[in-house]
Amino acid sequence: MSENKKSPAVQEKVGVYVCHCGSNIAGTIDVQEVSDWIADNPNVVVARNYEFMCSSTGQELIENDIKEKGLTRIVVASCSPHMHEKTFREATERGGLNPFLYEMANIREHGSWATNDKEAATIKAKALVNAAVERVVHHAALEKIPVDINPKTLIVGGGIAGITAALELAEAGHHVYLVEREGTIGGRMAQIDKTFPTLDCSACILTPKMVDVGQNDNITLLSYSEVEGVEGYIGNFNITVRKKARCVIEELCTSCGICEEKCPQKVVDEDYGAGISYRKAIYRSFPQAVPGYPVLDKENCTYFQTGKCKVCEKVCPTEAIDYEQEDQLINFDVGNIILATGYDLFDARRIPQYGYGRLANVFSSLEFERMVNASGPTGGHIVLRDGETEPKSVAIVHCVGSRDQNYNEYCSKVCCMYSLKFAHLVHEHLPEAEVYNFYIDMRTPGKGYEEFYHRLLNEGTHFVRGRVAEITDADRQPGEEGKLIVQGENTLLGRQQRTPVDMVILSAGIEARHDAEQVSKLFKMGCDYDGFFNERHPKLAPVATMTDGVFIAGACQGPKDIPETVAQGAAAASQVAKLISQGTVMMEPIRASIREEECSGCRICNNLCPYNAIEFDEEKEVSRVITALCQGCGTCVAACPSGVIDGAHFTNTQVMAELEGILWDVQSDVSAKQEVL
Amino acid sequence: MTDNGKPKLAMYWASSCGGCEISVLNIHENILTVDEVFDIAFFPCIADFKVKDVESYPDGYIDVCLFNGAIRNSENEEMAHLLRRKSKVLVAYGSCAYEGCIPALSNLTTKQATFNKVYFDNPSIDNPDKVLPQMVTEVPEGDLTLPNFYHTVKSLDQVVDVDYYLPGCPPEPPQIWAVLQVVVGALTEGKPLPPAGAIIGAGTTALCDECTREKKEKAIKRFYRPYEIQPDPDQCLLEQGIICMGIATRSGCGALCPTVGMGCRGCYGPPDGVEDQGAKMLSAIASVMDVGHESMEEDDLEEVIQEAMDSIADPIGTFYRFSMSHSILKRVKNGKGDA
Amino acid sequence: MERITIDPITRLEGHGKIEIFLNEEGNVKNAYLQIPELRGFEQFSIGRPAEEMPRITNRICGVCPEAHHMAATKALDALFDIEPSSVVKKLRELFYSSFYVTDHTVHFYALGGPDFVLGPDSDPAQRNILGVIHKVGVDIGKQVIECRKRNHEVIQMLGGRGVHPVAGLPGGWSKAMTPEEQKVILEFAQQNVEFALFSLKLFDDIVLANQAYVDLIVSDAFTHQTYYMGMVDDQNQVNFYDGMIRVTGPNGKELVKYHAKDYADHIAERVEPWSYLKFPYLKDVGWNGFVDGPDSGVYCATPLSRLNASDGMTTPQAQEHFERFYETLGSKKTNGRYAPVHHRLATHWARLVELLYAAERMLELVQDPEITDPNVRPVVTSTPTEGIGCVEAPRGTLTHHYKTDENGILTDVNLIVGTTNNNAPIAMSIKKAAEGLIKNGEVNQGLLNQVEMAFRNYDPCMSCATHSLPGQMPLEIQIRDHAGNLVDTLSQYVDQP
Amino acid sequence: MNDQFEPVIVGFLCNWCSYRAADLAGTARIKYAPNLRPIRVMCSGRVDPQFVLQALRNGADGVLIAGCHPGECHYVNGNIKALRRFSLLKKTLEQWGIEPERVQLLWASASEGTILAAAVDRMTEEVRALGPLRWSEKVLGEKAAVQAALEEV
Repeated sequence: MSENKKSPAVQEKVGVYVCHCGSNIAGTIDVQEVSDWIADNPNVVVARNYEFMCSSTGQELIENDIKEKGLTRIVVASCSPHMHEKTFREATERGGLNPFLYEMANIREHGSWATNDKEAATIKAKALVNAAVERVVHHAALEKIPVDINPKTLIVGGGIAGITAALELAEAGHHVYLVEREGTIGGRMAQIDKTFPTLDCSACILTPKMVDVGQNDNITLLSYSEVEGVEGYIGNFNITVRKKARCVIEELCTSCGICEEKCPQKVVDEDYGAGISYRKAIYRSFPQAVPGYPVLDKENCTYFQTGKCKVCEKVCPTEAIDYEQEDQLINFDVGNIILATGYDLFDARRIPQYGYGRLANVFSSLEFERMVNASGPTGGHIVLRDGETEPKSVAIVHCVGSRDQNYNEYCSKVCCMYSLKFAHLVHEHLPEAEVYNFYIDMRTPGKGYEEFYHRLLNEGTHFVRGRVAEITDADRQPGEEGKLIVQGENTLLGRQQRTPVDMVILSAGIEARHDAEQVSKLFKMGCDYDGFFNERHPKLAPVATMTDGVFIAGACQGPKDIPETVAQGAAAASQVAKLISQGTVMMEPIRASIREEECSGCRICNNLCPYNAIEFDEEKEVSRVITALCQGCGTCVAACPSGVIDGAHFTNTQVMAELEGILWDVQSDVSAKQEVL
Repeated sequence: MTDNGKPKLAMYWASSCGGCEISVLNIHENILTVDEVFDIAFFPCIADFKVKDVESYPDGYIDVCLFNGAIRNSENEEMAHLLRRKSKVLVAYGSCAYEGCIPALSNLTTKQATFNKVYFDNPSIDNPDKVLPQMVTEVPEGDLTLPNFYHTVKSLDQVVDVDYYLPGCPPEPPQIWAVLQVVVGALTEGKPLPPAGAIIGAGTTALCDECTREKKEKAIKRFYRPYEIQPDPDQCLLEQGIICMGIATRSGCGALCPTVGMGCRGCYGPPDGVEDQGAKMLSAIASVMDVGHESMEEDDLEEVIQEAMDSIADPIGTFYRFSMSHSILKRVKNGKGDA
Repeated sequence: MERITIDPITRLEGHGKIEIFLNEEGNVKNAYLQIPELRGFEQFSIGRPAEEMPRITNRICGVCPEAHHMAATKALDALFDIEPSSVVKKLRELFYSSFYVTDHTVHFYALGGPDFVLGPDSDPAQRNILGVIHKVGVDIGKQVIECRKRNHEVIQMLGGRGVHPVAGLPGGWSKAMTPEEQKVILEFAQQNVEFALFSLKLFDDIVLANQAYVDLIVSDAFTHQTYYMGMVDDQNQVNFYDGMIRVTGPNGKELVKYHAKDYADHIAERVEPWSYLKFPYLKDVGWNGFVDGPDSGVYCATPLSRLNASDGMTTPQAQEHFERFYETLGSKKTNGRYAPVHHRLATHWARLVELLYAAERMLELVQDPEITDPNVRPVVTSTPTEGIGCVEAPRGTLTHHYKTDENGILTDVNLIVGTTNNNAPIAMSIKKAAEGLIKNGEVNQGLLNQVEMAFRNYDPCMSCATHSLPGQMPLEIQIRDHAGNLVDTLSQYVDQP
Repeated sequence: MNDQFEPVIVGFLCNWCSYRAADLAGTARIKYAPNLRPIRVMCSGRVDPQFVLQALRNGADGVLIAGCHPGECHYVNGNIKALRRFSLLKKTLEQWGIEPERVQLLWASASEGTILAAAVDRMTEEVRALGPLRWSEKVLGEKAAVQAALEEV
């Protein structure tokens, strides 16, 4: 019969334990009064109050009463369930009861600590305790749900975070599918010349790891690929990946590079080359690319555009070129997923007054990274757009797009440090040049970071404190002709300042990937305001997400430098390794379930579930909950117009009973029959 | 009265429209069978017993009483008590007795407002002396009395205990006939009756179970009044933005209204799992309205959602069209229903 | 003073209660008809979307929900200022005609019939539908049931539901008629015509062939000279679905002919403290209390009234019987119109003439070439304001009047329901019948049924409650002495049916 | 307590944000009106309108539904469904004749103890100003009927 209508008050033997918590509770609430009062509730057989219920003696009270008085339900009135629910569930279990036959009344955080009015606090405490008693009577014994874990893992993103995680797991002997959108792994780190503060060569430390990935038998590397489908749940995900056609037969390609060399079509390299260098129509982003075989860029390939050319086919010694090649859909199962999708760089064009894209010699940080890189277009020489003139003065502007109400309020965390690195590199390459760093606050938390800052102070960098208002080529006074004038307030001197320079570098901030939201939908997890993926807990679960079996690592969760990113990659890997070694996980039984025989198949609930945990059985024309996918939010329970979805541990009956109990003092004595005149 | 051993049947109407009696007539030739099997003990439609006769019966004399109509005034309530006393099995027959039905829409307004509208404030009234009907009127020849018109319309089970509920406005003849056969089976062959308090002559699931329209996942941008669009003849009306109470309504009628392109209004009451039909209908359709996204600014979010909800013309009068008396709140705080 | 209470308490919902007061000599001093029922649709409909009214107001009456459904739907046409297409009008009228057939059939055979078929003085235990069946034969009873059955089938087919239809929309109808349905309905319509002719024949054989009945019909106890109201087409011929409202006087002259939207200029309603039901009268004449004659605004809206107010019927066979009706009752024809018949009991006969008209009309419409046109649900974009819808319900002219805000939410509702029109005449008829029968405190058994007949010929539908199958107002008269002690009880009830 | 009217407000607090906000308010010893009686639900999306009506029916003078800010729901968008329902519920409550101040929706993240406390104080005063609701006596009870009778002309 109706799950809503209150079931006849089943006679249960409830034990109620009111905690003093020293004076934390007892100082405000008359605990004696409360326990005496609740003792009169027909379902209550024992009501005690005790100094510290969470103490071992307190817990033993519960265990003994269950054994000796045959209690069937337990209520503890103490602190927040987020504090001690686990504690008392375990005590209940030790006593021999199912842990879910227990309910907590939060009379400390929500009671004694929230008011000084003792009388009111005591009335409220009675309400909360009574509510817990009325509720617990309707509790059902619940068992946690075991789920087997498939030992394979999907890692999305081949940057340093993904690479680290992949190697950690692979070296532990677990199979990994590493999916990378671009033609090669390496990510942002591969674009960087030197890393702060140690200034060791980025490529030198990254490429060995890339090679390891390429060679590890436990890693299936799917480059130039994107995840298209994610079905299933922790331990049992089914993944569909689109392997885009690169028009190169990987089995045949020897990565000799002749095709790339002979290809007549030059293309501006917008991605890896930050738009200041060229590549061919068939290319590898950089010589050390992993995998080594190139990608044919159809938009720019002469053959695909005009039907003529086919040079690459002709020159390929192993006939590895295949113009007819088509996208492949690859399907496989994994038990866990690590997302390491990285970040986008803030596009400085969005700040017109900084003139990027309009004033030739305003450079983005990435452009500069590529320029100073020995393997970059200028072979590491720092020159103006004309490609030859060396700047005599360089301004480096911090916080471009960061810490700014108009763009991103947050601090991108790495800009100060790489700006200092830039300053250092300018000094190194152009000892004569003047370098100005325009900063708001200098943020250098991290091992050796502050020291690096001091090093720069000694290298003669001019540090100007204040946000740059405008960068212009409109000269007003002598010495400004032909220069870029960086204008802004020097907050230390407290005056407006115009600084004429030859070159400006904008230290752009870090932003979430433009498609982060679609990705989060695909993997059924949440994004925060700024589009970065939500971690399960900001302190205690930084790489887990609300979706069991899905983890995040690196800058996709928020701005990070390389060390943190690597740490998270490893952390995510160890979380996954833990699950793999457990073999199975026990999931909270707080889940929804549909009474199929009563389901009308109206399909209201079908697309309410953010985890796609509700499927529709076309045969029977009823909806069904995939228990392991369900996270227990209860949205479908509240929505079901037939009331045939039960939310375990939060059933309508339980909540309605709680309501009845919590309003004990304002319930009307007018019975339904006499009430309506 | 003589007793020929046949089971005693009574059917009575309180505040109703007579449609329930018509629904019984609409079992057509089967009405003759009913006349054979049962001994009519009280049935304004078929026999001429009077309340006096009923009063003279011993308690529990009537085997089955089909009580239809809501409790609108003091006389309705007196009759409910009398028939409860005299009947072994009392059935709340039809939506009025079960849950208030259309008469209970009166709980959206007040007795005062009703009198005011009917007797003072309407285009054709001629009542210069502001005369109102009185419970007792002294005419030259003596006193004339009228029953007390209640402030709030009640369902039968709000004044007496009810054994079974037979929903529908009115119940559909095939269902009635099915129920009568069960009763006959129980009375003549001792077959078991349904458990006390059961809802009989209807399904347990929601109407969609019976509706032949094609149902997909629901994502509704806005709602339309039935005259604003020409609905697709085969697709679920709700999905097309036409309010249909089918999702929150007990099956049993055969989805008659949706079949002719009109949304269900819920006359069979809520399905088993639901206490308050209106609240559940509200919850369901609000949930599937495809407006507002978590990435929006909070103010814009509230605005677009409110806008979409405003496309629902009269939530309370639609969602509680038949179930007002059985709703959790039962009536509006004085006179706000027409707000 | 003695007091007689005729309280068909078994008709609680909207039932009529009759109080008769006798003077010292035991003659009738006064009689009151009380309607102790009110449901307040006019008030609780406010705030509802106007388009819901066809589905709300049909709950006023479960016996003639089709009438309310139709009046409400027509009010929506006016409210949204949209003229229904001809196919929509035809579909609605076809639906409505089928309803008329079943409704008039039930009344004649179940309510009015027994009085004549079995006679006013026959054993009350027999004087019901079953008695009729025994008297005229089971197969006829089956025919009556069949007639109801097939027409309710049509009502469900076209209206969506057998009771409380739902298909009405502003300017439209939610469901078109399929060719398959047309075939079925055609057959039904033919059967209806045969059945109507058969019923008229039956009336001839059993009633008109019996001089006693004819005398009773024309007797003074059952005669009132009042105004008559009915809906007529542009030829002044009877129409149930649409037309102008025509009112003719006791002398047969047309008092006024107005468009339904002007009803408030011609009709006003009185309130009496001893009844929940209001008493309408003709403004053009004025209210002079419960009296008849040309100076009293009391009017009557029944099958008899509709015939009296019209010049004839549009269908051939119905027209024949129309003429026969007046000729037989000795009405003179002057410049194209018959003088009105004032004998209330003739209403039963008039009802059968209407039955035939409805059946013939149904047959015409179902054969109409465009009747199966699927385009019956127009999209309405106009802004609603105010609308009045009117049809002839079997029990009298039915008027729905709505006002809304620009969103079509009702702000004002007024309803003048069929039977309400006849509230005053019914009270008068009862009093007259009582006066004619109660002499010097002597109350005989015949009084009961004859007072009842005075009541019943109106086929009163106070919420249709008195519209019962065997058609008996279960009456009881308690005679009390001055002290109010019960000295005698007369009841027409018997212990077993 | 003194004799001023103390409204009873039922609060449906989501497990992840607003319930923790209330925990935080307590931990931070922020004092606020003791009139709120919290009920924990996993998500504001679990709040069935039947709960709200039942709370009012059972004698509550007000109901507060509190959840995570849009975009921060731990179940992605349960709070959006809560908002949708609340918007329609608001329309309906107006028709029930229940003042909007009596049923309110609040976004409070786990870190917004002060915001939650302030909202409870504010709502308590608003409901206090409206006076008791106490549905079964004042609307359905005999008093109500007598009141209605008195209103008659």
